[in-house]
Amino acid sequence: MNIFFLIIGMGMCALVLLCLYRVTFGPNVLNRAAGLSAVGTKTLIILLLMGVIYDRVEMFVDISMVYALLNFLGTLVLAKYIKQSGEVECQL
Amino acid sequence: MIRESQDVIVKTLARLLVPFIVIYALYVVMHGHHSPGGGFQGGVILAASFVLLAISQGLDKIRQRLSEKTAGILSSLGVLIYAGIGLLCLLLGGKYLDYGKLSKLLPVEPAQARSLGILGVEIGVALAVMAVMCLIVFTIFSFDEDSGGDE
Amino acid sequence: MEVTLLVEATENAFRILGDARKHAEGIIDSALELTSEETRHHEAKRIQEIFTGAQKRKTAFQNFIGTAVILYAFWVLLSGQFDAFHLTLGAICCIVVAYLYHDLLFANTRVGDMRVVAWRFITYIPWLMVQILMSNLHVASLVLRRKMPINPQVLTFKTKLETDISCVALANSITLTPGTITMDIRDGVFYVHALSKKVADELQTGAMEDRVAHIFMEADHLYVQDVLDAANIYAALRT
Amino acid sequence: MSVINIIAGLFVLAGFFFFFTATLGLLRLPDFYTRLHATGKGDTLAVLYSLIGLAIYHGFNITSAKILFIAVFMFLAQPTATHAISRAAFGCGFLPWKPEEGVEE
Repeated sequence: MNIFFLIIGMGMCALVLLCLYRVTFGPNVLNRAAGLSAVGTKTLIILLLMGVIYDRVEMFVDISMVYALLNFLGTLVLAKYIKQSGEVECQL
Repeated sequence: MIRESQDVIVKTLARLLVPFIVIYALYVVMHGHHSPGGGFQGGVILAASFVLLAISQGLDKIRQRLSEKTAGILSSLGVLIYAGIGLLCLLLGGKYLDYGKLSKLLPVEPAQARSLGILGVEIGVALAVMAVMCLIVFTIFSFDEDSGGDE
Repeated sequence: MEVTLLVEATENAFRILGDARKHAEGIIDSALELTSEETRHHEAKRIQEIFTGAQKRKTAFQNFIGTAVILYAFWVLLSGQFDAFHLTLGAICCIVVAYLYHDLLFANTRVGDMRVVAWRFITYIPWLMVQILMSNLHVASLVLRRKMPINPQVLTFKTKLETDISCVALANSITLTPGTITMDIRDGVFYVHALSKKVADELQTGAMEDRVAHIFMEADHLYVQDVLDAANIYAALRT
Repeated sequence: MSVINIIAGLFVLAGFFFFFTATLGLLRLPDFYTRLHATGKGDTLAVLYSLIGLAIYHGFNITSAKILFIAVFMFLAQPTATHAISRAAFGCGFLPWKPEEGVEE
């Protein structure tokens, strides 16, 4: 079962790399924010999978809860900043 | 300056989530000796709850809950708790932060006194970290106090 | 001659029958209108009573107690250690936090019977799950195709929901159902981004709005329910 | 390899599949709002499935209750975050993409 979770975790890391394409080359800051949010949710699952593989779930579940909270908060703050500053560079 | 959000969804979600976040932060502080976390992490999560309140309800309402003066006092109080426990151990004949010596004051075993001492130190650290983080965040959020935003 | 007389007589008879039927339908219509009006008035008064009673009963102290109990349950779930020391620590923390934040968790609750709302919300969850699964299959089928048949458009509709919490439930349900995300709510007007014309038309029939209004016991759902009942009776009478 | 493990594995696999489609949507769809369609729905369901699978795998205890609590939190937070970003974009006057040929309305 550990091998299965390891493979899923590696696939998830590949998906994070694919999301990083959108974060890096996204046409504007909004696309980058969406990509960052997606990376955050995937990292949450990767943390829990690491916990299962190392057999320390009760430790990693706290970390992933904090990660979920901070990901949500970061997205909200970014959205608020974009809304208040009111500048988006190019229309695409 | 961060104003009150006009968005119903963010406001309601923040209102519902903030008490649970604070309880989670206190859990992280109190269970520092057998889970990841401790004073610093718990303080940061406490400050995160204040940030969530600030972006949903505006900076003015947060200043009613936690003014900058109170934050300054709390940060000093946290450092005072930390240093006070250390000095208490020093006065009781041990080294600085040698919690085992606290069993002379408290009616418990030295091992349990050590755990209690760590708990007190972590509460102090959490208070100081929360207050300083809140001060930094409030300073950043109120950078253009006079010019009006669009919300 | 007799044949024409006979035809005339039968035509007269049919016309009289049709008039009588129209008359009967008119009477039934007015009766239905009256009863629905009366029941609506009655229900509105009852709900008003419940609201005022709830407002009276829900003092700050009750908010404090409710917040403390919920937070203590959450603490026990988090802590997982049932010795006296940790339970006492949790009680102290919960009381302090509930004292500081007693106005957050139960702000402007105007719905009366919380048990009914909770039960209806729980029965709403499986339907929402099926909707999310369908929306994901929609996105998957869209993405895995070579040429994506999308025609995005922005649609607006005015909502009849009044409380914040039902607006939030409706907005998040819209975001999670296939092909639509909520972009903005300004003064009760929803701005929704839809992926295709079909989804937009589906949303504008307002079925989901009625569902959410039914969950949170908004006043308007009684009207909708009345119309539905009357339609059933009407169909039964017509045939 | 018991039945519980197989069920948990299927849930995690389904979560991985929906993560995959969400990421593909994030890369392939033409504009910002349609990309939000992919991430907002896909990540919610994928996180839900993965967490349910991990909770089933871990068995019935307090840790899996915490995992389910993360699932509830994400279920509330992910649509809200999606809405917040799209609201910021809409407030800035960021127009949705239209296909070239069919310009009705």
